[in-house]
Amino acid sequence: MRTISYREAINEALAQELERDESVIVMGQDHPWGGVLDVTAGLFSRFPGRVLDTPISESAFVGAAIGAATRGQRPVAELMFIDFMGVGFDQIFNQAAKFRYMFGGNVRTPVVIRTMYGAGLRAAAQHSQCLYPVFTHVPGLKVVVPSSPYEAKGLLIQAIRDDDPVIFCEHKALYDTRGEVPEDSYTIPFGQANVVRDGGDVTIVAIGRMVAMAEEAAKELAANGVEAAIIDPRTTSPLDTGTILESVGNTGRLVVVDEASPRCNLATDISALVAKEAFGSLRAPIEMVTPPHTPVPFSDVLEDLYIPDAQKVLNAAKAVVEYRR
Amino acid sequence: MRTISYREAINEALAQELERDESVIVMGQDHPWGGVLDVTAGLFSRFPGRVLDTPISESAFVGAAIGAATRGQRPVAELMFIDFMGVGFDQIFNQAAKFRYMFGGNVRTPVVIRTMYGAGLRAAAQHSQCLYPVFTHVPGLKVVVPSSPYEAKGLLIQAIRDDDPVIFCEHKALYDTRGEVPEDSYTIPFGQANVVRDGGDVTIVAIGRMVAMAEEAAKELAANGVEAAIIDPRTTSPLDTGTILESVGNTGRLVVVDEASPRCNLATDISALVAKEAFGSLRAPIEMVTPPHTPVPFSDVLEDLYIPDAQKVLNAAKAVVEYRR
Amino acid sequence: MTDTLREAYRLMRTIRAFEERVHDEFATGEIPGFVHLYAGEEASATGVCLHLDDRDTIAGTHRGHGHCIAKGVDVKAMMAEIYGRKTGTCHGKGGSMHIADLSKGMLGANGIAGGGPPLICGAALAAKQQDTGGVGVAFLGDGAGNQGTTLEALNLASAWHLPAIFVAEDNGYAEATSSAWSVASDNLADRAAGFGMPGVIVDGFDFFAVHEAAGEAIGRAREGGGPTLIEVRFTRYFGHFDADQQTGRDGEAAHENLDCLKRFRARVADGGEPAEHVLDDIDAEVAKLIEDAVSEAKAAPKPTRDDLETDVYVSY
Amino acid sequence: MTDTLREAYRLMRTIRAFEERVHDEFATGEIPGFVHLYAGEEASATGVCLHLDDRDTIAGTHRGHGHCIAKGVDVKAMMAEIYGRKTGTCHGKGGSMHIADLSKGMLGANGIAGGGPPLICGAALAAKQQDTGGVGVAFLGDGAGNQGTTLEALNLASAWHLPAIFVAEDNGYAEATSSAWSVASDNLADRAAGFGMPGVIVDGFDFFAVHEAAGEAIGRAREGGGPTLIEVRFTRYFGHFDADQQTGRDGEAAHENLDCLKRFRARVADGGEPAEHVLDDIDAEVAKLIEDAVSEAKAAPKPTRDDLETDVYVSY
Ligand SMILES: Cc1ncc(C[n+]2csc(CCOP(=O)(O)OP(=O)(O)O)c2C)c(N)n1
Ligand SMILES: Cc1ncc(C[n+]2csc(CCOP(=O)(O)OP(=O)(O)O)c2C)c(N)n1
Ligand SMILES: [Mg+2]
Ligand SMILES: [Mg+2]
Repeated sequence: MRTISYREAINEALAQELERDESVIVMGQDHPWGGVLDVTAGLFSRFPGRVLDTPISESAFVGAAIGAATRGQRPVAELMFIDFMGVGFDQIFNQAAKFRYMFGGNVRTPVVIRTMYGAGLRAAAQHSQCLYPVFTHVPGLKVVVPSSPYEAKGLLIQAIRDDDPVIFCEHKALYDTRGEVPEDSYTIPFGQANVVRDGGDVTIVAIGRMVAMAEEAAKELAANGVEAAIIDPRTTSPLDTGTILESVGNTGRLVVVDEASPRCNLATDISALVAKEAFGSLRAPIEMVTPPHTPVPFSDVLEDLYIPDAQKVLNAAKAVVEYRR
Repeated sequence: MRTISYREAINEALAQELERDESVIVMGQDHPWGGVLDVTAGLFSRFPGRVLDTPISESAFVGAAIGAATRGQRPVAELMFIDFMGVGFDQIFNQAAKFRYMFGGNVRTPVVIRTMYGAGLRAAAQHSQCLYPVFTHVPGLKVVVPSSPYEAKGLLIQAIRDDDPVIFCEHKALYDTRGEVPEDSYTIPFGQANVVRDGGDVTIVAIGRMVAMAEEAAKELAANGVEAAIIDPRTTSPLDTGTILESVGNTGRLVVVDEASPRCNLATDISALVAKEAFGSLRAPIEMVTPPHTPVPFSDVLEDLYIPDAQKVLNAAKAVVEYRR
Repeated sequence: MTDTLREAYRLMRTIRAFEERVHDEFATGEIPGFVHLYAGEEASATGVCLHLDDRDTIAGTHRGHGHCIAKGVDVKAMMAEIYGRKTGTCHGKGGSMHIADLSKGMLGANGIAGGGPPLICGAALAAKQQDTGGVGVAFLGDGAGNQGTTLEALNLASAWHLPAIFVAEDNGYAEATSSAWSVASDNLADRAAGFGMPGVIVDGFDFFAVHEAAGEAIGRAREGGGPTLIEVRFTRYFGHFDADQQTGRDGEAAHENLDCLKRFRARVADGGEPAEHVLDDIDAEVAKLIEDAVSEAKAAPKPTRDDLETDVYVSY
Repeated sequence: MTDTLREAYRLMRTIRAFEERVHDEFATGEIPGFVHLYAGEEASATGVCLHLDDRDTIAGTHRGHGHCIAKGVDVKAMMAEIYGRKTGTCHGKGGSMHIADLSKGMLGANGIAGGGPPLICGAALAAKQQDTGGVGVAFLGDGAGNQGTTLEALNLASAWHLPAIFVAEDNGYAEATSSAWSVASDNLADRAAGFGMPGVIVDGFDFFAVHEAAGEAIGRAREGGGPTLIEVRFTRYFGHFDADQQTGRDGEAAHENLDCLKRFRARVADGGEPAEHVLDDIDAEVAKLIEDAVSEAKAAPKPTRDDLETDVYVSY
């Protein structure tokens, strides 16, 4: 199969949906010029009038996407960096997320908010955050964190066709990652984890870019005779709890790898789920591999220390595998 | 000792600090008239020029409080409802929270953001949220959730004297709750949990207003011969992990009661902590008592079902106490 | 025109009667939560919404009952919603501050000051994309006129050249804080120029003035002429939320002299149409409607445990 | 005055030389992350900051090197910061977009468009509370002029009657989006009236024009006359961030004709003071300073594992 980048996969998903469904519109800063990292390149001229530039007014244009979604459009708005949520969050969490419940079910808000997250580009504290735990916390939102080009395309097409508000979190350090992606349109359903790797000794749940770290660690583990199952939830809300619990049922051991800040994040969320629902099968403490409780540092030395890497995943996996009461 | 309300305790803390320290200033909507629920009553006329009214411009005035904090003031700004964070969050999490780290330690930002949280007043989806998990997630913020008038006064005075940005979360359904409060000024250090009740059979960690629910449940449990320890963390960031782990070390059983939405909240955070650090002593699944993953409903019937209550805490505690592998 | 006038009177009277009754009922303690009453401001919602039809969308404020009624939301379902009943517009899940009916083009009252204007940019954008000739109208208070979401929306509406109208209802206060202080310019309408759109000021007790200004703005928007900011001025009747300290209530005198219904009656008496007895009949019909709305609401079932976790998502 | 002119030239030359060198060094790949260059806009930061002293606070933008230098932040420490070194202004934790030095009254460059204006309301408030006669100055780009945080701050500064100055640097673009499109009014300064303050427009390549307008606004603010919005206009030299597609670069011609340094030299040549050789000496001093700054930065140690978790809180 042909190989394309994560960036191209997203661009293709947008193009195919713009093509397929007239109600899809796309908006964001600099969109006539492909946006800040070229993700929407070419769409502006290819779909006249349906790809909109916006002022630096996140509340207004994200809110506009939401309002338009209630009136028959399927807007895809880009919050350039997820770090900018602070100037547009009300429209997302108090409006879009709550409409359906507050209005007694009498509305659909099929809006997608695409946004870049994650560390690794030396972009420092205000341009490197994960923050998907904040969106996951909010009832009424769906949250997608694709780990590969294949996931990115299928999940974005699903997001656009989905009738609920979706936060679509793209890791900026993955844009150049390449992978096999079908040319035809396809969807990946929400709430269905991908079992990246099977294994009976330890379960590693990893989010977004962390899936790659887990895979690297798993290779190393396998070389040492330890077979790790790797689960990529793909969507953090809804979360495929069944697949996680089933795997822990087999392995009795869990490591959760989350690039987000450590307090009240997905690592704690998934640990807590397992500590409640699969306690009987647990044979070791649940390890969490996360960054420290600090902002993201600028310096390359510090940022490299900050981000969870394969070595840290490996250490955590070893610790739970070797654990004896 | 004299008995005053939670509202009065907060008012008194503000008044005493305004009196003691010239650099303290207080601001918020309607402050000349005591603010929306009379919490700041009387301060405007008693401290001329130091209690400021604000327009409905949360980014601007919360940001101003933060800016003033870097320039020698100790501002206390009121975000009337915590639900309004969506229109002022950037200044809190990207500015105040990150200054010290981004600037290499060369700044202090002693700002307090007082804010009302919680359900129970039939105020519906946009005026009843907890959201302290979101602030707890952010490195650089301290988060305080006082459960009683005594805690409210001592923690607020500490917050004002503290050199870091503090989010001070007042439960709106507690304002009329009365309790013993010393007249003199005192502080309660951050990161020190209050052991509300000792007990060797099960540990219940409860946040804010949920402490009262836990106490009710504990009475019932005691009547049945089960002694519950109740831990009120008082601050969710920093979190007193030692007291929690020690208690679970004794009881081997944990219930966490959190009024916040269930995903990536404090219940998951504390569960995960224990599943990692005290796995060896755990003798039962960790139960979490939280609302469902829905916005807060308006109808009294639904809101009462939504909020965790003593009965639910009791059921959870019974389940973990009766658990057999 | 007589039809329009009859309809105008009926809407204003319905809003007034609805709000006065909610005021009384709230005092009994049976209505949960908070209610913010629109009484006194009827001419604004009515004068604007009479120009609107199915293509158009409005967003209300926390003081939203009037906007809903003027846009045609069912009055009985509204009352049931305020009582938190299953028969309510939102099945009891929203309450006074969140009444919405998308099928009527009402995108919701809003608990967030400044919540509506961005959304209405979206409704206007949808109308433009679908080429329906529809418009979006955002109502907002003077206090909400200082919220960044509102100010951004004004600029976006101009930049995108949207068929959007912003109706700033300046009743003199945001809670107890006066707009004379909080709005740093003399008038909210002065902000329009900074966002590249016309700004006009009208007397909010004068239905005819509002109706005319709104007609012009909406007409221009429908024809592709872009957004307008209309500042509607009045004095608040009741306190901020019902049963509060009534700060901002400028005395009974205001009630006497500054009343869109009285002014309307005086004005149409001069013209002779609609006849007084027609208006009296409307009063009676409305009184009955409100009476029925309250008794039906009180008799209606409340939601049950089964309703708690539904309607969060379309699918999950 | 000659002193002021010498200082003005020195600052502008320092900024220019700093930015041109960062541009070259960035191309080598040794500087991590992104840099946004202020070259071409020197007259703005310089013309404003020359009026400021220790009582005063400024907030910069993502394009913040010039603001820092003009407010007296140590150039060598800045360069080290851009290289992510432990000797940097922020010990390598902040980087180009977060250089700050509170001891110099520099409250930080800012990665958030519109991040600074609210903060500067606070700095101005503190100066007012402490009665120091100090002012706060927020720099912002044309794009950031559409951000709600900025617009709210304008209103708050007026409502509180703060000694605050908002310097809107309109370089024609926000990334690739033109201000002619994104700012719906003709000029950002047109927004001032809607927030109850004076608004003026000055030529950003003319140090003297900026200096005069800023002097007036800052003087008024110090005397309790409230805030001002100053729009400073220029054409951008480089692309948005260094090494991008260079959209918005209006050709080499702009560089030739629209240059505050060249204009400054031409103007003072007419007056005879400072003499040309004095300016040439400054050029040489600055060149050496920048050379040293770069070599010291490159030689400086990087932070280590011990630095990762420090400086999050004062105490925790
Ligand atoms: C963002 C936000 N801040 C504060 C509030 C609390 N609040 C509710 S209504 C209100 C006053 C609104 O004043 P105005 O916009 O003039 O409307 P009015 O009540 O006068 O109709 C305030 C401050 C809110 N709902 N939303
Ligand atoms: C709230 C926010 N939205 C978007 C961005 C991304 N961004 C960084 S700089 C920039 C353009 C800023 O334009 P302008 O304010 O005119 O400043 P200039 O770069 O021209 O100096 C944008 C959109 C941001 N940093 N913050
Ligand atoms: Mg008002
Ligand atoms: Mg610009």
